[in-house]
Amino acid sequence: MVDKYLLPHRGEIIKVTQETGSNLNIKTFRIRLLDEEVRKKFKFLPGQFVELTVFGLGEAPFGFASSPTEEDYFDISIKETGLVTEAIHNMREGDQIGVRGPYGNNFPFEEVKGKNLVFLAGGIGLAPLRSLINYVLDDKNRDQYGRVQMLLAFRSPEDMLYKYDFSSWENSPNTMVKYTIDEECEGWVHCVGYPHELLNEELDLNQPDTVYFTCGPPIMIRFITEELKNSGIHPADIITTLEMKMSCGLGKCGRCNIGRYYVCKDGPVFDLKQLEQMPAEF
Amino acid sequence: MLKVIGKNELGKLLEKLNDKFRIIAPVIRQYGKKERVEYHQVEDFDEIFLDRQPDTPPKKFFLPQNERLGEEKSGEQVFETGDRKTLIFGVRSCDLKAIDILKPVFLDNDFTDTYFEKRLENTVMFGLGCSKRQENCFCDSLGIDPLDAENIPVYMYDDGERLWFDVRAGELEEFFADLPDGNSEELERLKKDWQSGFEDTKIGIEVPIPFPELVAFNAPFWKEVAANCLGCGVCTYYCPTCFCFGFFWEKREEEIDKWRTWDSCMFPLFTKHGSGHNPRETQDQRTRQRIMHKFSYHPHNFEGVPACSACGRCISQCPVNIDLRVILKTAEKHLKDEEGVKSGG
Amino acid sequence: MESKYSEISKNIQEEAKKLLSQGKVERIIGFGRGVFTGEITPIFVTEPERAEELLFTPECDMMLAKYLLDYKGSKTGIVAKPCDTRAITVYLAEELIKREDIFIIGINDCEGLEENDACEECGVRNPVVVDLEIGQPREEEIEVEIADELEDMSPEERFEYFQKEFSRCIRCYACREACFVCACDECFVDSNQPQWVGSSIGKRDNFTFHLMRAMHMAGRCINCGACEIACPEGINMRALTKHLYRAARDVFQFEPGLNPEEKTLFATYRLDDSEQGFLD
Amino acid sequence: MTAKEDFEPKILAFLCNWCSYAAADLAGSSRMQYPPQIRVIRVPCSGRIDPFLLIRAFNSGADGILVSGCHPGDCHYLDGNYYARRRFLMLKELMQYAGIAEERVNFTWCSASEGKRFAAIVERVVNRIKEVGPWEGFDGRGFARREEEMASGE
Repeated sequence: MVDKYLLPHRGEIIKVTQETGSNLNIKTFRIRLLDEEVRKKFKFLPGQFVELTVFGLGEAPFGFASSPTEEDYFDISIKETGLVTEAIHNMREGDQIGVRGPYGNNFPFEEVKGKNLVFLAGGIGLAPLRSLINYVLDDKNRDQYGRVQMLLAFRSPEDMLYKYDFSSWENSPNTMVKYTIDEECEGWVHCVGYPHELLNEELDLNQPDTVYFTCGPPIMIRFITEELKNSGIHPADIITTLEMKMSCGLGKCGRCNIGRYYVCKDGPVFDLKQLEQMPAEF
Repeated sequence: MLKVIGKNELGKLLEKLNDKFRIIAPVIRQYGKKERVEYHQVEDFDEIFLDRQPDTPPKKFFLPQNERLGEEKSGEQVFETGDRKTLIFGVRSCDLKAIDILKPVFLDNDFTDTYFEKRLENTVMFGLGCSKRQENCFCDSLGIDPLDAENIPVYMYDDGERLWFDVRAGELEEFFADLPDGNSEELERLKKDWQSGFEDTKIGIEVPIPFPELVAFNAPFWKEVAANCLGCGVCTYYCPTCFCFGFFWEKREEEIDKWRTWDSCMFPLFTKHGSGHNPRETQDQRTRQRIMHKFSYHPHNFEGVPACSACGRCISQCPVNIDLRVILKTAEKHLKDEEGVKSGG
Repeated sequence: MESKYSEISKNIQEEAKKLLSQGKVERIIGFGRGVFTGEITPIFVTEPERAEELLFTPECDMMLAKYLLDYKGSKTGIVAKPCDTRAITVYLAEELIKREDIFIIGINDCEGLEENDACEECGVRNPVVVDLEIGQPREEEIEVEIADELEDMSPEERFEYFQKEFSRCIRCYACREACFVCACDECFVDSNQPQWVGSSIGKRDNFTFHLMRAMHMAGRCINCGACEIACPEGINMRALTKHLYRAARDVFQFEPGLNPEEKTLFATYRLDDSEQGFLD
Repeated sequence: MTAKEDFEPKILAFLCNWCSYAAADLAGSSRMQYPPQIRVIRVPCSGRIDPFLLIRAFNSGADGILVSGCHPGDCHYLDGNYYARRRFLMLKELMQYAGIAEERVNFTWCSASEGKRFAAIVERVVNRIKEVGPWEGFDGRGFARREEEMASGE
């Protein structure tokens, strides 16, 4: 955290990747902080988020989509939904953007060393997980983790993100990647159906010492966590990140307050055990 | 040191203080038919009105409703604290407590709110004891002493004719040195009198604080207590402890100012996502959030201290006269029953 | 006086008890008194035993009609002042509620409320729509004038006056919430695409907010005064809506809330409508 | 007075697609001269114009507005302008009562063939607004100026 209380640092967009387009408009922005000092001090962890500012218009929170092992810049994937996201989508390489953060807690990547990992992602929910996936699969870190399984769900083949990462994920040692889409379509050779229906079939849920990371639309998270629990997995081993309207990022402004937690400060990463003890307001 | 002066001599004392401080005090303002007591900067000290609790809390001097944070592109922060220190005169125990409640929120170790911090450093408050219960207050039921407060340089008492000054800060003694000494035994007798007035009217709130989170959250009474809530933000904007905020931006020429402005959990927009989903869709959910935050979530995080100083303004100002005391009593009944069930089986 | 109101209250209680125990309504929206405050507060009575809590006094200055919107589709009784029945009439005209869903216990011969200045400008002293009347209706018409206390001011003076009034606004939206007209699913204030008005309390946004609010009230506002009473800051925002009420009455011979069959001002037109002030 | 006449007002003109916009077009293609200070917003019908848009124009710094639709009876959508007429009259009442100079709020009708009339109307509106001078905003502080005392507790 580089402190510049409530005001952003300036960053530059150095690369824009159009991820999807036909149904949902998702782009990935590679951002580099302008000031060298700030850039050096800016250290984030998988699962954390950042507030991006469109100057004069507004700001919005986004999870990091790249691994901290890639230094000097970070990636943010953004779906076009509202005022701020629309304005960011109109930005090009070389445009400036405000950056505030990093904020929030992180995925327990230290604690899960030595364990097997399962990643269950739906749509743009893959973005925050990509940060952790790339961290875990990085050559420097790969041997510190056990088997990695992934089930990546998308609405349709056109809605797939990070296609350029897939081959390196698939080729990583002791790693299995499965893809699924909602409905059968021509030329598709992978699974079809909602991820929670495929869990038992497609993944090996019986291996011991496994931690599950899931992120996606709220409804998907709900079904998946239910399914996992039914399969006898301990709630503390199911980890997700919450989506709440976050604004200040410091646990003060009150928007993201659920129970005693402020999602922006105490979260956004929670395990199911914690979620079960929270008022159901997300 | 204990000093006492006739109320008509207050002007002289404030003249002296005025050199060093920007003096804010409660004054009467008439708006149409509405007579209000508000904190304002005073030049004419005869205007000062201490006979009842001001309608607005002094929160705005620490967290202004609109506060410019700075220029966004350059990232330059702006602090508008003025040349002199601010002296807020005649702040009652509830409002003093309220500022104490805000402190750990804004001065936490992770993210110290520099704006709040600077305003706090730049402000001195003179406390004022309540010689009688105010319109809808119940501070004594939440363990706040209406006749004293901690960490206050000067605490005052008003016996109708005279003002007593309990001066506790050495650096302010110079202003009081020439004033006549007060008889502490006499003051004790007066305080005892006033105290007994409070005891006679104490409502006593025996609700467990913090409320047990899930039990209270899932309790059935929220719909009932919020049935007549209109959904305006009066209770939160008049609350001395409510601190939720939002941002807005102002363009001027090439520069862009970032501002902070109060926001309220009572408004539907507060939690509405960009996607249209709103985790707190209905007014009873939002009322629940307001009360739960004050009496469950906040005390869970901050050593059991509720985010309420029982000043009663949310009750007095509510357009439909919703009564926080009734809500607390309802919660008390329910949460006690619940505990009875749990422990007694 | 005292006895008149206790009589009314007694009548309301008796009728409410009957309606509830006969199952004719599921609940009755009425006025009660706060336990600690002793002040009037809206209450919702569902059991006949609690009918005694209902009362009516000259302090009952909240508009209860708005609560009807919370109970669409279930039979609800309401203790209604004549102004409440006008509000209900507007709702009926705009098809926001169904006539068969509500049971109106109307109070006849309303003498106005203590705190509400608007009552002095109100000529409607008996309910406009009613199912059950409390008290005897007032027979003779009453002459009232909707005063314009800013009449003598120049436009510049009025501008300054409103600037000053609105500069005190803290945007708590009590005026909006207390107003029965404000029944939109999403208020223009809460919209961010487009953002009609900024959320700051700067003079500019405040003035804009109040102009937009007044414009939105035009042809619906019945000049009941609820906004003014609800405002904790004592802002005279009613001056604007009142002016539009007068204008609609004088220019279009339209007064809202008197006839449920009549369309609201902006939902209709006449071929010969005035074009006063248009450039020819 | 000279200062007032010197100023170049910013005027937002809301023109309906079928009549008034066509009139503006005609005025242009027939090389009629009219003052350049209007910024035209084409709308499908005068009935489409939410009065909020007009209030918002003043919030954003327009010195005045001009709204023009088809003549009553000629609306492309039959009666859009009849509905609009009531709204505009009420808006005019409101703005006038709130103390905004009536010269800033202008409504008229203009058919597709009235290019000449359109040019004349614009000229008239520009003169009217020049007469009352720049709009200083609801806060009376003008636009694009630093808003220093906007808030602070006192």
